Order: sequence, then structure tokens, then C-alpha cells
Amino acid sequence: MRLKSYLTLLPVLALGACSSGDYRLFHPINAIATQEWHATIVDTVVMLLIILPVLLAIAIFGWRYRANANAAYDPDWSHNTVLELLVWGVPFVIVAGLGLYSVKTIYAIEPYKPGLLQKQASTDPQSVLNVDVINTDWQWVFIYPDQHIATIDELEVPKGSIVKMRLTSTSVSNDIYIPQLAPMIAVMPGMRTLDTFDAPALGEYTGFAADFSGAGFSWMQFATHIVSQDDFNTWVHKAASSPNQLSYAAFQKVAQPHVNVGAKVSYFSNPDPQLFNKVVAAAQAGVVYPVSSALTKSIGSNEK
Amino acid sequence: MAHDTAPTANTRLFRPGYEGHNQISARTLGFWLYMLSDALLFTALFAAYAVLDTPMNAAGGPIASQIVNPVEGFWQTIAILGSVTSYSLATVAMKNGNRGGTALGIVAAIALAVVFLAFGVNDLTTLAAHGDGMDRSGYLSAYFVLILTHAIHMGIGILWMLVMLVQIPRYGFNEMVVARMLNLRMFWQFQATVWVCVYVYVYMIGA
Amino acid sequence: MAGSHSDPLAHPEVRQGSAVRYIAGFISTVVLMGAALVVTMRHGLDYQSLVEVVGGLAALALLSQAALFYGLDISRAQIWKGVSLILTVPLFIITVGLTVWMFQSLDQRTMVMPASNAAASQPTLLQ
Amino acid sequence: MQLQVPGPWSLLLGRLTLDQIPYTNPILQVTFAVAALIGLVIVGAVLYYKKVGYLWREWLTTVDHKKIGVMYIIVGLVMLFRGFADGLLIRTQQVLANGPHAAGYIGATHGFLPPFHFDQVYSAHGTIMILFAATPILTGFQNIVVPLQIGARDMAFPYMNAVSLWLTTAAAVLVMISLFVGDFSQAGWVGLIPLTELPYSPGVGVDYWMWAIQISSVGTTLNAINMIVTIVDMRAPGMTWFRMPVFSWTTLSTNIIGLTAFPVLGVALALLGADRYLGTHFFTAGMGGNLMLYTNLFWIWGHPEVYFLILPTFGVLSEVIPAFSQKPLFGYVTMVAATFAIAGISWLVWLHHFFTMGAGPDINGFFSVATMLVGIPTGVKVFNWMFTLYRGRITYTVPMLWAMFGLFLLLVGGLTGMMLAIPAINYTVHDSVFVIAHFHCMVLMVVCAGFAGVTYWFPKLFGFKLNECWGKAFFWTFAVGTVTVFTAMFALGFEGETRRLDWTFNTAWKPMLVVEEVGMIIYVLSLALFAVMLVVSIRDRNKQKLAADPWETSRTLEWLTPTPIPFYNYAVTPQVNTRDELAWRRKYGMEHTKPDAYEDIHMPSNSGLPVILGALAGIWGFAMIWRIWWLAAISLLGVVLIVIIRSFDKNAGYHLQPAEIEAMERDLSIGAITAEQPDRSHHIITHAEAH
Repeated sequence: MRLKSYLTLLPVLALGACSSGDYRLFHPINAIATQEWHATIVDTVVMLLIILPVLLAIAIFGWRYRANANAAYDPDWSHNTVLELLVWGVPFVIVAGLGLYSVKTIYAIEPYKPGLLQKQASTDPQSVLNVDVINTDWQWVFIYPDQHIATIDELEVPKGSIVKMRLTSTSVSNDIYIPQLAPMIAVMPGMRTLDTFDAPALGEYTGFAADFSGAGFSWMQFATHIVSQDDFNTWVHKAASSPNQLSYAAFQKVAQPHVNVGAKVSYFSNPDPQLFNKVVAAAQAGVVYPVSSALTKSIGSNEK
Repeated sequence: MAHDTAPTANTRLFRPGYEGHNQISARTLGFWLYMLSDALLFTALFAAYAVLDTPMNAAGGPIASQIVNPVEGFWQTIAILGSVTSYSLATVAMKNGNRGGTALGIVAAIALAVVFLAFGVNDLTTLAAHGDGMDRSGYLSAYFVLILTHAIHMGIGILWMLVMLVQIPRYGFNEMVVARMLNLRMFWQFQATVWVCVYVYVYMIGA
Repeated sequence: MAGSHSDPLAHPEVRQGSAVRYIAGFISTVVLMGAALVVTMRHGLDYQSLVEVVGGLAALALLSQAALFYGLDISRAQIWKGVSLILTVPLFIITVGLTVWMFQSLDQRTMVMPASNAAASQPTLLQ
Repeated sequence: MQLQVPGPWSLLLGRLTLDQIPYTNPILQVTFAVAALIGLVIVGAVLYYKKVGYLWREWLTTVDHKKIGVMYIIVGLVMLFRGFADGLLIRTQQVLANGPHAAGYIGATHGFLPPFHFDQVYSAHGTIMILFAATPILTGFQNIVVPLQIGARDMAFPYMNAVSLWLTTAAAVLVMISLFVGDFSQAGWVGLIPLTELPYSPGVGVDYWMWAIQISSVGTTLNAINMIVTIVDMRAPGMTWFRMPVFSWTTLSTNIIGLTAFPVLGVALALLGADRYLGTHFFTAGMGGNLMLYTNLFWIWGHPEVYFLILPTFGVLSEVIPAFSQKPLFGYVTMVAATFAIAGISWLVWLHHFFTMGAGPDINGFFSVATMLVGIPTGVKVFNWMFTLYRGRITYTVPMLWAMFGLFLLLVGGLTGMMLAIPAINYTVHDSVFVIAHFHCMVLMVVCAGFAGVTYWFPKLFGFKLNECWGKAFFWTFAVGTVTVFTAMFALGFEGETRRLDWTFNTAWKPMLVVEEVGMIIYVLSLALFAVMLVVSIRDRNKQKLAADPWETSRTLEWLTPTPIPFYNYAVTPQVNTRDELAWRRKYGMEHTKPDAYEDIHMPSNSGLPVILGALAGIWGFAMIWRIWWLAAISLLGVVLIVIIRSFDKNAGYHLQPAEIEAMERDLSIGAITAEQPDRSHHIITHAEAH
């Protein structure tokens, strides 16, 4: 039976092998994602140490002791103190080991203050790039407080930096996620969470919303570019020359529920330096951005 | 089979005349389990209250120390404990087969429960009249709903007692009536237990 | 299933009712709550000690109710009530305790805003 | 204090208007047509065969735990089918709507479901599968098997048992009505907060979801009380705690969870209801609410709920595997200990559902380790089942195949569950389809054990076996479908696909999405084979004459009763002498021993009140959803009145006479009574009522 199950797996695995480059979790870019991937491997290997023998034993017993095999039959054997101690002991040892490992890795990648990045952050504080992220229905607004620019649905960071994101939401909860770079963390209205990641290699990565937030949720991607410092400066200059300024009033227009089809990028100059705090304070004061009834109708589509 | 023993001449395979369980015991155990379930309901409400009992969750509205009055709460404590004791004494009268005494105890319990509820309702309506209703802040939501949930339990208990006041003269102390009287005793005592928790947690520690 | 045909008033849970016990339950709870009230109204204790003292008095009141009102003991009639209560009490503690612990941490990390300390509100990595 | 809701409101009909009926939606038109057709066929058949009275007397008003159990399972299977249809829609939408230029059909811009419709479908899928399919099916098993297994005539509270059933059914009906009147929640089966608050879900969808769960969870709580009292109080003489079959043990532990966890869900939903109806601020982002409080309360229930589902299926495996290995269960005592260890730990782990909330490394560490601890007793269970196979004499009947595949899924689910328990891994796959694949392995383990149980206990109840050949065909297609869908889904998790996407934006996902769709088609095939199996089995039902123990290797007490089981279960209460009583009696050649004499049996009377109570609860829910205050008030009053009326009911049941029991037992032993002729037993009832 198990053999047949595995045979059905083969085409699936073959398909998977063809497009292995798409397995983003297998190709971590930075220290955080690498640690996460290592944890995945360690956990899987340790668990397989116990699961594979069990599967094998079940298969062997299942075959060996089938009714018409005339194998040894022991109709009363149901208790063995040594074995029963062992069946508690073995899982206990494995859980103890993995538990210790789990706690250790939590501190290494803790999104607020990852142990992995502490050294770089203290020796080279200049490399820390602050980004304020505001999740709206249904876009991502990135504010660069030190560069005095803001973007919608585009996150650009210089290579070698440590990116420190402060996150909040105008309306409903969400999760932010950049598979090869940044761990998932909740983004909640009226609250502020943090997410930290390093950017060691040039490249373009997709980030997106991970927790359902309403009709436009599937369209909440943002491009994440890791570029050279020069390119970053050029990009900042480009955004800074945008005629659109992101005052709080302008932001309130941006934050109206809106599906950003195709994740179109916009740039703003001179964002209100207190914008992030104002958004949090507004949410705490009860400001909501209600969804129009057109977006909560089953019939017909409206996002275009 | 760890305890496998061969049958002997004395081995019985059937048990004719087996009485099975006792109806009253099964009912009181079942009701006790319901009350544990109800206790978890209050636990969740207390957890919610604990989370929402911060100055931030008051959202500019009143905080606990501004709305609770431990002294008034003490009169409520005496009223509800008096009610519980009267009802419990009614079941002592039932033990002696005294229908009149049982009814008297129940009436006294209802009267004291109404006194208790009057205090509570007065508190909540006064707050609401000042614009500090349950829709004012997260803290007040938790406060109102905790108090109201307890009050609704009290109301159900009073209704139940009224039903018993009809059933006792009608049926006498038969199995069903006795089981209900016992369950109601647990239910009513449980309201006092919850109130002790509310009084201490909301009225005293909040003060 | 025939159930007991005996006199329902002979049931142990009817028999265990006792006026002395109920009145003792009333007095003990009122006295303990009165003591707690006095402690509270004097305002002589800091928050932590108040929680401990008043919480301790409340625990005593609950214990006295368990014994005097509910009449919980290890008799055959009451054993399963006691067992189920003992199995459930940890759940009260777990639910409220872990929730409070979790939200204290969460409030510190997400709600307590640096907004008050003005524009320089960017968190540092080593905060 | 009533909150202003968008849209019109009238005194008579509340928010209900003609616009609320989505009669222009082609998908719902087809669904409605099919549902109406099935409904007409059933009603027509009942009328044509003049079965209205039979249905009312024998089923709707019954207080017999076996019939109630069967009805639970029927409700569960109907909802399972509905939930599966939702799953098919989800998968098809995702494969059609893959890539930036995916075409749109039936008025959708991509795929064939507009976002809001898709969102309702996935929310309904989760809600239905967990609360209205898995829960009733397992409750049904517990109802049928546990009283038999402990040697009792019925549950402790037969009337309340019927009330539980009809409350659950009323809630399931509300979920079904939401298809055609108004809409369902868009906010996931967990009720993502604050998406469920009025500004973001202004319609009635969240209200449908909320009230349906509330009503069904009252039913579940009542059932839990009933089950615990039954097990504590009603075991046959000689059945000490450590002679109790493992399924009864798992039922006890699962109902302790149900009893204590469901009130917390009730509070979470009631506080959400207060926000939506009374304008409080429990879970709003502003005005002092705390939205994570909802998530916290929901998962305090939600994680124990997982074990509420899984533990009874562990019990099924612990019955099926020994029966078909012809050996006692290995390590009975450790099995019981492991069961209660799982139940206990299930209260300490709920935060792992929101590791990404940002609660801090200490808290995440605590809940991570607590979660892993569940792996210890679960591992013990797997080892015990493995050693039960050792030196057995294994026959691969259909129930055994289901049990073995369930074991396989449990191991895969355990492997991936251990990954999710580590926050460092959880941060990469939380809210991805990896999580979906993980918990579907677990829930499908529940389903496999469910099908193992159905095929195992079916002949006991109905007097004929399900067809083995078609049963195996059904099993193999189902197993292949499962492996195909969920292997692809694990792969998609590693590719970074998040859950609940109505538009799968990354074209690289296409191959795996296609594999998933292929798996779904295999599933459809397996359901067709299931139907064939039922039809063939029912057609051939008279070809076999089954003894009390049709499998001939079963070990526990329930197989001592005649097949099919008479409504009074045991003519004379059995005396239990050992664990695995039937295997022991068989070993010493006593399994056919009959009692020497019969005595009268007291039975409870049927009652129409539970079904009326259920109907009133359903109407109350509907009225609250649509804010029809007068109807809500009347139906609530009706519920209170029925409870009071019942308390004045002096009908104390009736007594069956020894001669009638003897005649019935004789007829059963010669096969003169089959399951389709329960009218005879009813005849005896009416006759007996004259006494």
C-alpha cells in the first residue's frame, strides 16, 4: 500500500525537480532566511530518524504478519515494560533536543532584534535602513523617514544594509512576507510590530501579503529590489523628485480601499515625518476605512 | 489480555436485575459538569477583562477605580450570599419534607436576589446615562458584559425558582423535583462563587 | 435503567444539606470579604501586595464555599464532582495566566508607542 | 443601542430584502436547482411511500442513541459533501486564475469566482468541514458505540441527546440557507479580526457564521455533558476503568475537552456579536479594543478543538487495528495515559497559531516547546499501534486499509507539525499553503479513521456489510487523491504560496496547481465510487446473514448484542469479566451464551419537543442574523417555554415485558428482523405503552 503511495508521488516529485528554482524556501538569500532553512533541514532530518524506521517497521510488520503468511502469531502479547519505557523515552529525547534547538533559533531570528544581525548592527550602525510600512486596503506603503520619500508597492534597499521595518495597518490585520528575505510578521491596526532582515545579495524578490484581508488581498504584492548603494541613491533621487507629496491628508486618500491591479508603483516625496505615528494614533482613536458595499457583493466583479 | 483468567463455575456473563445508575446522581453530576463549563465561560470573560483593564483600553473614558464602589459592592455581597443561604436553607426544609418552609426559603432567596440585581442595574444605568455605556471604550465593554452576564445568570435562576414554586405544591418532592432543587442549589451557590471573583477582581483590585 | 424507586428525599445529596453548614458558609464568606474590603479601603498597600492579600482572602472564601456550600468531599456521591473540579481548576489558571502574560508582552512590544517621545521615534535595532 | 447597519431595515423583515437573494448568480442558480431537485425527490419519495408518520415516529422524535448517532452521521456526510464541493471550487478557481493573464469566466476577471464569492467559499469550506462535517460524524460514532461498548441501554440523558442533535442540525441548516439567502462570512473559518467587524464585513455573512457556530456549540456542550455522565455512571457491572475499551477512553477525554473549550469559543463569538450588534469595543482596533484578544480566545478553543477531533479517531484506530490484527492493543495503559496527556497539553499550546503576532521570544519559546510535547504521547500511540501489528494475524479488510492509511497521514502530519512548532520555520510557512497541507493531513487522518469506523460498525447497526470490492476501490482512489493533492500542496508551500488567494499570481505555481486539480478529480471519482459502494451494498443487503460479530475478530462488548441491534441494546445487562470481553468469551467458547431469563426493561418515550426546540433555535438564529427583532423575541420565548413545559412532563417512559423481549431476541437470532423493518419494534413499543 505504502509502495503504491510512493509510486504516485514520483511524477509529482519529477515535476517539482523541473522547476526547483521556484522553491524559494530552498534558496534563502540572507542570514535570517538561511537560518530558517537550516532549521527546516535539521528538524526534518531529526524527525525522519524516528519516522522512517517506524514507517519501515509498519510496512514490514504489515507484510510479514498478514493473515495468510503463516508467520509467528502471538495472540496475547500486548505488554512489555522495557518497550513501553522506550516508546516514551525515544520521543522524549527527540522532543527535548528539538525543543532546545527551537528556543535557540528563536533568539537568532527574532524579528524585533535578531541575534544573527546584532554584531553588524553594533559595529556598523550606518548600515541600518529604517523603513516604515503601512498596510492599507489593499496596498503597501513604504516610507523612508531618513530619505524623506515614500513608495507604494515597491521596497528598494541597498546591498549590505540591515533593513528595519516598523509595521502597522490602517484597517485590518495582515502579515508581511518576503520569502527569501524577511520572516512573516503580523501587521495590525493601532499596533506597531517590527521586522528585520539583511540584504547581502543583489536581486529582485517578491514580497506579499500573507494573511487574508479582504477582496483585494490577492493583489497585494510588492517588488523588493536589493541594489547597489549608487543605484539606491539614484532611486531615492528619482522618488524625491516626485511631485506627489505624502501629507496625512494625501495619505487618507491613498488609504481608501482600492485594489492595486498589477501592483503599480507610485512615488511620493516629503512624507509627513509623523505619518506612521499619526496612522497608529488614528486607528487607536477609532478611525476606520470602511469597504464600499460594491466590494462585498458576490455578484459580478469590480476590481477593474 | 493482561488480566486473562479462565472462567470458573462462578463466572457470571449477565447480571439480571442490575439497577444501573441513580437518576438523581446522574442529573446532579451532569449539572455540575455544565457548571464547570459555565465556569470556563466566566474564565474567558475574566481573561478578556484582564486584557482590557488598562488605561489604554479605557480610551479616555473612565477606568476601574473611577466607576467601582467596593462599599456598595459589599452590600451586594451580603444580599447575594443571603439569597444563596436562604435557598440552601430551603433545601434543608426539603430534607425534612417541609413544603411550606421550602417555599418560604425560595421566596426569601428571590427577594434578596432582586435587591442584588437592583444595585447592579442601578450602577449600569447610571453609568450609561453619563455617556459611559458599554460602547464608550474597550474597558467599559468588558465591565458591562462581565456584570451583565452574571446578572443574566441571576435572572435565569429567579425564573427557575418561580417554576419550582409551582412544581413543589403540584408534584410534591418526587424524584424530578428533588433533582431540580438540588441542581438549582448548585446553580445558585455558583452565582455567589462567581460574584466573589467579580467583587474581588473588579471592585477591590480595581479600586 | 429502572432507576432507584426509593424515596428521593433519602438521596445522599438531600441528606447532606445542613443549616449549620450553610450559615457557616454565609458568615465565613461575609467575614472574609469584609476583611478584604477593609484592606482595600485603607489604601495602605501597593498594587502587588493588594493583589496578593485580597486574592488570598478570595481563595479562602472560595475554599470555604467548596466545603460549606457545595459540600464537596470524597464520598461516593461527591467524588466525581471533586475530581472534575480538580481537573478543571488548572484550566482557569492556564487560560487567565497565559493570556495575561502574553498580552503584557504584546502591549510592551506593539502598543506602547514611542509617539510621546517626539519625532525621534525611530526604533533603534538595539532597543 | 442598535447599531446602524448599512442598507435598508424594516420592522417586519429586518435587513431581509429581495436583493439579498443572489438569484442572478449562475453558480448559485445551478446549486439551487440541484438542491431543489434533491429535496423534491426526497420529499416526494417520503410522501409516495407514505413514510411521513414513520419518519416522525421512528427518527425525528427518537431518543434512541443509535438512531441519533446515525442522524448525526447523515448530517455530517451531507455537510462533508457540501464542504468537498467548496474545496473543489477553491482548487479550480486557483488553477484557472493562475498568472497575470489568467482568463476570467462567468463575469469574474480571473478564474470563475469574483473575489467576494471565493472568499465566502473558502470560509464556508473550513467552517463546514471542521464544525459541521467532522464534528457531527465523530459525535455520531460516540453516540452509537459508547453506550454499547460500556454495556448501557442508552445515554444518561436520552432526551438531551436528541436536543443536542437538533441544535447541531439547526446550525447546519443555517449554514446551508446562507447559500441562497444573503451571503456567508468572507473572513475565514477562524473569523479574522477585525475583518469580521462591521466596517469591513457590513453584510450578514459574519452573522450567519457566528450564530451557526454558537448554536451548534451549545449542542456540542450538552452532548459532552451527556457523554461524560454516561461513561462515569453507566458502565456495566464489572467494567472497571481499566477494562474500558480505548474508544470509550478517548470519547471521555475528547468530551472533557469539548465541555471546557467550547464555552471559550462561545465567549469569543458572543463578544464579537456584542461588537456587531451593541457597538461595544472588544475587538475593534480603536476605542480601547484589543483585536488580538479575539484571536487569543478563539485559539484557546481552537487548539483543543483539534484534539477534540483527533482523539476519537485515535480511539477508532485503537479498535480497528487490534480487531484485524487479532491481538489485543499493545500497551493499553500507556495508550490511556497518552490520550490524557494529549488532552492536557492541548490547553497549553494555542499561541502556536499566531507565532507571528510578535509576542516575544520568551513566549514563543514557551509555546513552541509546549507544542512539541504533544509529539511525545502521539509518538507513543504510533509505537503502540506498530507493536500491535507485530506477531499479529493481519487481515486487510476495508476498515484496516483506512486505518493504515490514517496512520501514514498521521506520521506525515506529525513530521510537518513538528516543523510548524519551531517558530524559525513557522515564520516562513505560517499562513502559507504548507500549513493547509499539514492540517489537511491531520483532518484527513480524521476522515480516514471516520471511514474506517463507518465500514467497521456499519454491519453492527444495519445487519449487512458494505461491499468490500467497491469499498477497496473507493479507498484506493481516495488515498491516491489525497497523496496527489497534498504532496503538491506541500511543494507549493515551499514555493511560497500563501493561503486564501483567489488569484494565484505566480505562474511558477502552475504545474503544482494542475497536479492538485488532478488530485481533486481523483477525489471526485472516489466519491462516485463511494456512492456506488452504498448502492451496491444496499441492493445486495439480503444476500448475507450476519451473526452478532460479523467480522469474527472484534474484541469489545458492543459486538455481543444481536445484529442488527435491538432498540434496548442488551436484553440483560452483561457482566464484564475482563478487558476485551468478547475476545475473552470467544476464547472460552462463551460468545453465544444467552441469558437464562428476561426481565422487564424500562425505556424512555419518544418526544417531539427536541426537534421543535431545534427548529425554534434555527429560527432564532435566522431572526438574529437578519435583525428581525420580533421573530427573535418570539422564538427565544418559545425555547424558554419548551424547556419549562418539558419540566412539567410526567411521562416517565414505559416498560417492555419479558415475553416481548424474548420474542424479539428469537426473531433477531433467526434473522426475521432486519434493519429495514424497525416497524416491528415500534409495534412492540406501542403495545407496551398500554401497560
